[in-house]
Amino acid sequence: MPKVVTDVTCPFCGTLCDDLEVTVSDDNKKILSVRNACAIGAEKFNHTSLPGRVTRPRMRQPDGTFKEITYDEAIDWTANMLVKSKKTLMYGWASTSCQAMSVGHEIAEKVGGVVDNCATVCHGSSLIAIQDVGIPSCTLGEVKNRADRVVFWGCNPAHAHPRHMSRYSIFPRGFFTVKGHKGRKIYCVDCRYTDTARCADEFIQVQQGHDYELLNAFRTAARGEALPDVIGGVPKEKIYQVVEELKGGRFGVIFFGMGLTHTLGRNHNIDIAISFTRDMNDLMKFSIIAMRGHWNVTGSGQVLSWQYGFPYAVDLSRRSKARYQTGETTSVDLLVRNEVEACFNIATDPGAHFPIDSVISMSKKPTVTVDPHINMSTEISDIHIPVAMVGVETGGCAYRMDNVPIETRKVVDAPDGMLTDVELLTKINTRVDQLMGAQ
Amino acid sequence: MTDKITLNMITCRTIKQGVGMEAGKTSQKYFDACSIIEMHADDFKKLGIWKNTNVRVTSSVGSVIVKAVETRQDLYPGLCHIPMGPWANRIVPAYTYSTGEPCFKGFPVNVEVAMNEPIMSAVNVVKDACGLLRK
Amino acid sequence: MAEYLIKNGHVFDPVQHIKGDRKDIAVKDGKIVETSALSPAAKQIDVKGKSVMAGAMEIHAHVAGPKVNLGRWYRPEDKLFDSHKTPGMTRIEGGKSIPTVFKTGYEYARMGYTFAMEAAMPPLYARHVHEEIHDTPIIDEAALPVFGNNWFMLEYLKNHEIENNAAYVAWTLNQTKGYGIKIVNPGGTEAWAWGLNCLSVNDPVPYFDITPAEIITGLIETNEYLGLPHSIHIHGNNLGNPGCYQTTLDTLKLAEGFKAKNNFGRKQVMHQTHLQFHSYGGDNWGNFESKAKEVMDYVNKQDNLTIDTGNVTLDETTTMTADGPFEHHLGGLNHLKWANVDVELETAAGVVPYIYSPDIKVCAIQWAIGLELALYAKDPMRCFITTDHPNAGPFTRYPRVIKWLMSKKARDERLNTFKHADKVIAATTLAEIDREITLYELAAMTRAGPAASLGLGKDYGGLKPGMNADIAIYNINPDKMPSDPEEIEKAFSGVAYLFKDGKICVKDGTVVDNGNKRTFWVDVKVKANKQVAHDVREKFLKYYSINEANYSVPDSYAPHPYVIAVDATQ
Amino acid sequence: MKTVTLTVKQAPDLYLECENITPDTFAGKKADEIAQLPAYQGKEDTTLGEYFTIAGEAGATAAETQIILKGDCSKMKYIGIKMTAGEVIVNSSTDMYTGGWMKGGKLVVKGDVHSFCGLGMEGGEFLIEGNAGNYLGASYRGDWRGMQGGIIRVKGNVGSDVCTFMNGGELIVEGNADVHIATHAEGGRIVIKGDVNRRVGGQMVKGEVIVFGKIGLMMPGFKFIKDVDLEVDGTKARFAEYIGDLGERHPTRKGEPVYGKIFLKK
Repeated sequence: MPKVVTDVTCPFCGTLCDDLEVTVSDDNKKILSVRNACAIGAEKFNHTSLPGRVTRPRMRQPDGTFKEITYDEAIDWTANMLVKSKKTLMYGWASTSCQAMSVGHEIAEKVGGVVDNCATVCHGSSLIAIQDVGIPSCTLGEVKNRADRVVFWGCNPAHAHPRHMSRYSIFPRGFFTVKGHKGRKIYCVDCRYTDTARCADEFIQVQQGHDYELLNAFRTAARGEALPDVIGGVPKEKIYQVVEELKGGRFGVIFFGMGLTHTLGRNHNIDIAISFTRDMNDLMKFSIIAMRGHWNVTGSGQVLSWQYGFPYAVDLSRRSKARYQTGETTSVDLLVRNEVEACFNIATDPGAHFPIDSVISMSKKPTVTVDPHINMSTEISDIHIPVAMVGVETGGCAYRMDNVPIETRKVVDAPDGMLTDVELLTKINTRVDQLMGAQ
Repeated sequence: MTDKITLNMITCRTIKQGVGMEAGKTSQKYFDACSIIEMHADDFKKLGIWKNTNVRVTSSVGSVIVKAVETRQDLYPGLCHIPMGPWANRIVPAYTYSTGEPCFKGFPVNVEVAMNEPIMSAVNVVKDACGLLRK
Repeated sequence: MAEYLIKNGHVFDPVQHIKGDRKDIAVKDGKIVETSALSPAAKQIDVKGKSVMAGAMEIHAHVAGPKVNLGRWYRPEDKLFDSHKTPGMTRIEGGKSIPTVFKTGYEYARMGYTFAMEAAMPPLYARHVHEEIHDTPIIDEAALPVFGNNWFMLEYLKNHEIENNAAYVAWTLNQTKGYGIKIVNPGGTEAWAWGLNCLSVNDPVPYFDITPAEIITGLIETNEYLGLPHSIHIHGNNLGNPGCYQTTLDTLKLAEGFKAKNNFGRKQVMHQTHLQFHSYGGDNWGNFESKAKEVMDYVNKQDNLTIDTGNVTLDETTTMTADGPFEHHLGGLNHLKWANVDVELETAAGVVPYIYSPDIKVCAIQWAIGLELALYAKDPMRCFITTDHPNAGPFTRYPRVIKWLMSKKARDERLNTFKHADKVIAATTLAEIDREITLYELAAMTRAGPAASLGLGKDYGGLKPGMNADIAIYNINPDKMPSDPEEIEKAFSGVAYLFKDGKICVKDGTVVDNGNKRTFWVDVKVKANKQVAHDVREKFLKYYSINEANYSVPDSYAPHPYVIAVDATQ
Repeated sequence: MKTVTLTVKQAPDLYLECENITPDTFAGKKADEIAQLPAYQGKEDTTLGEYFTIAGEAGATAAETQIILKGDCSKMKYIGIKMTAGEVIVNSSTDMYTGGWMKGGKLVVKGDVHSFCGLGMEGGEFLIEGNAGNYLGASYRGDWRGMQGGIIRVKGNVGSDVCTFMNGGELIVEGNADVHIATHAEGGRIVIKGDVNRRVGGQMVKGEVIVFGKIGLMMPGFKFIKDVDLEVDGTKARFAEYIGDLGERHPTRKGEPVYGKIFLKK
């Protein structure tokens, strides 16, 4: 008799939808169907039962092929690598539970690791900006219940956060927003006419790489100062018009994404967007929210912060102190500068998502990748250790893009004999203790 | 009409890329979603090619063969897009301006026709660059 | 479990009215016992010439949760050159004004603290608060959910539905593993969701058509209806503004006529927190002055009130509060980075770094006010020492605050060397106060008092046989009080011994055991209430951004709970 | 003044953390004591003696101590950090944090310096004969206290984010600069003899930026006021004066708002 698991949290993006209904076979082994999820979320749940899943650790052979090894062999090899290396990049963490992160940090503190998460190539710029100028923000429920001016700047939820617009930002009816979409004015600022732009009342096409100038113009216009005729491809009349319309609202919100974090200026683009938001709070209520990508990258930032005080790129290599400097202790810089001796990847795929020069650097170092599935990183690693999928085959805490903590649920059993991240890391930690005790 | 044009490259998420990623990095879905370059119709004309033609995209750090396609998410002429993934990252400069964040969006690339050159699989794009590909 | 006989120490215990007499303390199975109950195997520890007190209890600090952590990570500069690890069993510690969880636990323990109350838990973020509490070593902790701007409460109290409000509070305490009722800027924070505020107890709350006064009295009634261990714990309206002491008196007066009803020995119905921020006179920063005397005169004669001080320590620190509009105001004054988070249906929070400079008149006056409050307190069992960590200064400065309170010489030295000493002296009464807090009074202000106010007086805050064996032993000899005040600060910075649940966790200022930290929370039983159950379901369906089933904090987040059961069904 | 000479004997596998190479730490020490000073490479705790041959001895105080570094120091971090007096001369390039939080004395690097050099500098003189990386004279992440005082001179080019959150002191760049100059500045003076890419004075509250070459694109928040004649670093010339950032808050002096200024050579 198949059973339905309700209130399931989706382990894909930072929207962390928690209303999924998953039907599983009575033996708890197979997912039969998924309701309420977006196309990507559904695919993630279906992935568990795809053929050809690797269920045991594999070690790369001299001829480039992989040979199955036992978990114990993999754990021993990994522990030895960590203990030997003077400085190890321990990257990823965005697709695992906060509980697993804690164990990982304990290991890093012993072996002198640099713990970095996906923010480093995603919203790291946003975190830097917040460190420079703070951030007036709110939970997504506030947007649903109050927002009447919504700006999507350099983000494309229609593709990256598919249910964001229906759950929080454009369509839902809330306590003070009974008219739903009709009661809101939606703006989209982007260099492309994205599918999100299609949902907006107003599309402002900015020349790629000119967001900083355009936001500076928004701030200048908000203070009633003069502007040049065209800024970043946008005529000044349009800027004055939009600023006035925004001021006409009661509760405004800016959602921004990698269109700002990845382009020229990086953190400065967000910094000035936050400064604009701060300005607007002298006139009305205004918030700004980063569209965080991985479902638990925010959680990694939270755990690192309460344990060490920094949200990512935490350098524990001295073992006596925690340090942080983006541009120095961030993964891409560490790899390109060859400032680490070994790499430990977990719950993300730098091989696919890092620029090639840093991937090449990684491929030349002892590397272990922990991931439920084969990916680009596993293929350039010395060892691939498969684990149960967090949020599907095991539970744990996760943090939404607005930092709201939500529990992910176990809906099916992992293939027989597979370890969870927590179990694996705990075993590696124990082995590290043995090896270091022996020294 | 010319055999090589210089464009401004951005690499972004797409829903197909997301679905493909969850279907598996070695899946056909992922290959189809990410081994492409989206360009404006005018740039197709400039290059004198039809859509779905293979092109070589070259940046300061390397080059990659992808399939040129049109997109409903309109770009302006001179702007092009490869969905984030191994093909895009084969040409993304790693320079971070000391922020940790590489140049994923906004770097110059040359695009030239490569009609008969094959597109590598995701794994091979990476292995090839790392010198791990056994030819 | 090990037995100990702590011999020859000078014991200070308001619970038993012991004022420094030489007395032996016996410890067995985590409890304090009669010396006769010890077996011959008991370890003997001679603490001759030292002072023995119960473990200190922090009644109000921001040590765990979303805004604390935001303060941590958005201030990397707070850790610059301030991250270290002491060899041994401890983890890396860091953070000057907002220590990491590891440093938080260790520092409290080194100073002789065994309990800390997280002062503001947004229910929606309860899981986060408990994750941090879980990772904080040694000390016991609890957290107060904020209710003063909560939509359920606003709607129930608008119609004076105490029973429904009580059922909702009980449900929330249970869902969030919370300890009691915290109120921050009642109504003002909901107003802030529209960029507005409530600056007096009579300003109407936008849309909800209720006043702060009605919220406060309604929550007092709710609290006593349920008979919770702690009274309502309030940070009132109009915090931090010149002339705010009037609003403070208006707020305190609301407690008149209410009697405490509970089975925990608690006598008060209202705890007014960080009173320093609420005791300002004048009507601008120019004529800003102390009204500590006026406020304490009222507190002294109203014995259904307790207060804590919120002492300014004159450091660079990080302010953080659920008083969203205040932080916006502060960010406008010092132009430093302003962070704000509005939390759907419940509350908000703001964070802004702040430098209390001895060269700035207002900061120096704030420093004096905090000390005046404690020195004017007639009943040390109703006045507790805090820094509203990290708002008025980091809790790690308690030894310094204690030095100023115990030594007129020390505080006069400080007072007279301010850049604007004359103006500061003119705007305060500190210079005229000769009182020096005694070790016995200190034990009341930091142990027995807070314990009683939290309804924990039966087991905590004293050294009576049967009580929990949380014991702090300091290198300070009441018979030979040091002439150099710095010696006082030194003595309270690192205990000679800290016993937690009968285990030695700190010895000579060094952490030797991570103890077995526990999470305190209050489990209230109320009559089944269909109305509230319906309202909860409806608000989650329509207005919350997460499902009701994903709201509660699972038991795994508090693996070592100390659950206080309250039966309010009668 | 006494001189200590450090000659690199082996290059570190990774990067060497040399926060102890400052006149303040060396003061009063003999060569063998200096050789015992800790240096770090990841979790490897080592000593300066492992990586340098050390000759000569330090003076009694920092002010009486001169340090000369020979050999390739391009993988050495933190040289001259927090120095308050004395002299450090590096005959090669150096890595990150060179001269960070410097308070006094003189620091000369004959080659290039990497990023985060002169971070939060409070005083003293810092001369870079080659090029400088990013965040020169800026603040540490999250801090609003960038360069406070002292002078930095760069003979070559500088990278991006130069003097972010600058509050005082002076930076002179004889070559070109990349993006984001004087962002969030609330004081201080920056002179750039060459060209600047873009984004000069974004979110600037107070302070001066003087550019001899071209600015790729002027921020929309800056407004032309008038032409002025100035003498800058020995050159007399006519400059166009701009005020801004008009999108940013500004303090007032005697009721008049105070702006950041850009002077662009005509």
